[in-house]
Amino acid sequence: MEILQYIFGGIITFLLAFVVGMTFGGTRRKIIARIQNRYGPPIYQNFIDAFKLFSKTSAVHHGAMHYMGPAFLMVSSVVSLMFIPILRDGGWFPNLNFHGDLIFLLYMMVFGSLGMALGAGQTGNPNSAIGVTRGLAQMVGYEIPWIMALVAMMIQFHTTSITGLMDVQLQSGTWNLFASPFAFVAAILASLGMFRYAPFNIVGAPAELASGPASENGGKYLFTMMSSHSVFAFVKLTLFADLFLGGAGNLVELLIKTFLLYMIPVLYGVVNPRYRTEQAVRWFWGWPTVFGIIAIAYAVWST
Amino acid sequence: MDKGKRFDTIRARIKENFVLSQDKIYADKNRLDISVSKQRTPAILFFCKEQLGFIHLMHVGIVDWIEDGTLELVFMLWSPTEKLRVYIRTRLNRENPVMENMDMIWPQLNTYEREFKEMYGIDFKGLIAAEEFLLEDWDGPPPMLRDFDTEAYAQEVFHTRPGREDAQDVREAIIKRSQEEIPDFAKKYSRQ
Amino acid sequence: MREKATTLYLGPQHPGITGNMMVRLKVEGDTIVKATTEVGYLHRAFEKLAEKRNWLQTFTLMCRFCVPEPDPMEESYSRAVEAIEGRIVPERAKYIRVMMLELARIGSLLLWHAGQAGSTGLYTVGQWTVGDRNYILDLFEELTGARIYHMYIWPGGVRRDFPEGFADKVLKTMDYLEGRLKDYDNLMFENSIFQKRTQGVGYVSPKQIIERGVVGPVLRGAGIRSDIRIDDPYEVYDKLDFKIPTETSSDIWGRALVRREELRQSIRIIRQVIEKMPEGAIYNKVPNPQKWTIPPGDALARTESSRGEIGFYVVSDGSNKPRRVHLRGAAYVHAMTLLEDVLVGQNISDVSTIMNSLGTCAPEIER
Amino acid sequence: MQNDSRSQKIVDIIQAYARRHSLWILAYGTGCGAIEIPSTMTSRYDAERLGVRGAATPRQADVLLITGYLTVKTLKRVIRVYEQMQSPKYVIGFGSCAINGGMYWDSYNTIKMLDQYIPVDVYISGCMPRPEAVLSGFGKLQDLIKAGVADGPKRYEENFDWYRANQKKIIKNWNFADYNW
Repeated sequence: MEILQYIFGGIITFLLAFVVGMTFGGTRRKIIARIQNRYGPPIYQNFIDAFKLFSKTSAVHHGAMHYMGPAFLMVSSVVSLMFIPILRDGGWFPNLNFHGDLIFLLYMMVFGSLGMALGAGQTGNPNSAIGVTRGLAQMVGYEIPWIMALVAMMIQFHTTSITGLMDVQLQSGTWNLFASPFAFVAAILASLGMFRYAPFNIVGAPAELASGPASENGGKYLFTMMSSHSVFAFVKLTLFADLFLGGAGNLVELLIKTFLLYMIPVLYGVVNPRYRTEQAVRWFWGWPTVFGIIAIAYAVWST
Repeated sequence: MDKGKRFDTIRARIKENFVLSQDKIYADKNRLDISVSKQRTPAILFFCKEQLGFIHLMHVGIVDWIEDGTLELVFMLWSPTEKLRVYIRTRLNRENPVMENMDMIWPQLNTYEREFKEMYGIDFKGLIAAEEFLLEDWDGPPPMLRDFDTEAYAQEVFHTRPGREDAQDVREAIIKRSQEEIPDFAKKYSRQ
Repeated sequence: MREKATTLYLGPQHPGITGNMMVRLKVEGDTIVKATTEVGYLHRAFEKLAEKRNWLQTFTLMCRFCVPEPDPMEESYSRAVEAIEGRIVPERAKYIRVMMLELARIGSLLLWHAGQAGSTGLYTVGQWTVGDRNYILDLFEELTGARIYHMYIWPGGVRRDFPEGFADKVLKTMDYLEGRLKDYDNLMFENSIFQKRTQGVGYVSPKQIIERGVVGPVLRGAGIRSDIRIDDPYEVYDKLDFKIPTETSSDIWGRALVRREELRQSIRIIRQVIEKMPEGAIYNKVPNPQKWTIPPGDALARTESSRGEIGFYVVSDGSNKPRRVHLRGAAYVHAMTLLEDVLVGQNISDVSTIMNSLGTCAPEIER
Repeated sequence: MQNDSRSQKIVDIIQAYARRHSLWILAYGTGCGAIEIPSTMTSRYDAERLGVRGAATPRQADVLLITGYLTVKTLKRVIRVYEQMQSPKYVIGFGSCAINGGMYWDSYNTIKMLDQYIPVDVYISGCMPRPEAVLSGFGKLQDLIKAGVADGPKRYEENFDWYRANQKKIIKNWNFADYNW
């Protein structure tokens, strides 16, 4: 019976992530429109777009890897989702966590991009290929502060499990945001790159590369990419809420916390142009990495 | 110093070095017109650019004088320091237009030469550029020559939407088709 | 060790290209080793069609050469025709023309803000400026009846006088725009990332300037104070007080600053024009267009558009149709030989930014 | 399944709703009409509230806007782009020069009738069409999608030989991939 619970819970988790991710995306479009003096599309616009993309024909293909690219992306998103504790006490959301799942997650979050890289490479479109190399370069940039932040947390609290980190916050009564502020800053700065909004939207930069790795993907491929991006956004936001804001006791708390976290990259992105690739990497190896080093030093010092 | 005198000195300096077939100063239009043979054109352009300070090539005009059987090239130069214009005119034989490549004087001439080659069929000796500039897979005569009839070509090649025949009498056609009255204000423009 | 060069086709269908043209790039890694401009996607043979039209019919073709800023085209053609014919333009018409040209410059510069910021990924500026550009187009619409193609400045003067209360509306719009300029500064020019993206990129050397016939803001961005409005004044520009901004860095940033200041100067000019505008006739009437012949002759009229100098070479053979109308736009060199030169050694991220900065306008090349 | 046709009907209704409220236009300014597209997309007219937004590549786009005249050279690219787009796809002809050649009626390098070469769903007249006209054109396209008559790809497939013959008449050097979807 446990396995059935896991399966149903998994489906519910996925649906929740999909709906929340899509709605956040729609809200982002609305907010951006309002900043740009426009009325903006309805908040549910992303659902319409997704359904339309799903109902388009996808008659073109460029070989097996082209099919697999978006699928890799989706698998990576869903698997990461399964290892994130949605709520503090589980409820009907399954949680496949184990000791060391934070390290596993680090790998899992990269996996999708690598799969997409293979898929985009096969399309033969030079824009895709260049977009992929840019994406990997940028990943090298933001992974360093991100890993540093997580390592600092691991050192500080002697655990490599997400639930362990959440328990620490519950027991001590303070959020890790205050317990290890430098790790939080480093992680948030790295998250700007993870979300790939401006100034770090160098992968699919429209004025430079059409839409980068997605150039040859229309219809159902684009639908898969779009929904996996939405799910992945939810994964990242929930992970941040779990690690630094003490997790969430109920869904409303979760939505508020994740939405506030989501606004950081969104609002920073609206008013900024795009970096060049090497500028982006240099930026990540600047202050975010410095904060990461400080975070590790602070962690070592405080234990 | 007034413009007429400055033009006189410029003309004198050019005449020291070159034989001009014709020259005229239009002081009111702020310009000096010089006609030269096509063999001397590159040299005189170079002289004007390097010696007289006419460093800015404003425009290269080309006119098809089909009655005389010539193509006229007009190089319009501008001196930013003296704020004067010099027009250098040269005529090519329309039947077999050949000219020397001049894009080492001003590299921007390269674009002009490509265009003239395609549109007027002028053969610039030594021009290095892609074969096609504006037209793709064009197999007719150079289209900007005056004896190329664009309307006949368009009628022959393209589908035209029927309905343009009555364009001469739009109001009458509308009345016939829809029995609408011509509004009062429009009546005075009607052909009836 | 040399990497194998990839060919990258930027355009004609590409969100980053300025208009319908193509740049073929040979790329090694992220660096461009060779760039070739390919045009011809917009060749409509205007100059051929003009052979079949009479002088006034030709005038409706002329404004369609370059769509962001059609008024300098009308102005150049009209002035060339007037120069051949010796037609005198009433004083009030001259002031109205200057106002139109400056309004067109503002509209075009606002569009340039959108392009320059949008090519670096800052879309908010584009949304704001293009939105504000509508106020300029509203003025055009009230005065001429059309938003984009006005066909307003025609040989002999202008087509209509001001409607009632129009001057106040212009001044009010200028006040509004001046207030908005601070917002653009905050978002665009004071943004450190925008500065990083533009400074030192797209350098045009002094040698290229002479050889390629560079004009307009690109020339002024290289520190050369050159502007047709001052050098070869037309209409009433010699009676107006305005500055020609220059910068010395000769990169995208320098040109951006030049254009930023030009927007302010244009607002200043419009205020002066409204103030100084005399009463009187606006139009020196031409005869029946079918019978309107112009004596033989030729003229080149140059006008300073927001991209730089544009010249119309008009030749008349004494008939009621022009013998030859020949346009030379700024983009004729900027987008061809100069762009091909400047792009070499640049990063592919910057192609669109450089093209916007040089003011490439494909229809001007192809006509 | 028993009620297959009924469930299909529901799916069709949702599909038509999604398709008409999510029109992604291809970023290809083929002519001078492209100048009014920025105005249409920005604050005063804001087409995004109707679900209209730009798409960067043909594979992702639904609507091909032919903004004005098409020269022969561009026509070749437009056909190629149109064939790369995934159905359902729609074409909006924009401006009088797309309808009947407009002021370029005797030009040797522009086509006069767009619907001879690719199937057109909506024409917007004017030179330039104002942003209001563009929005109304999109509204018309939405109505056509709702009525189920915006079936460009079907018409293209059915009259494929006729379209190809017209295209080949103008485009002399024919080096296209086959249209097989």
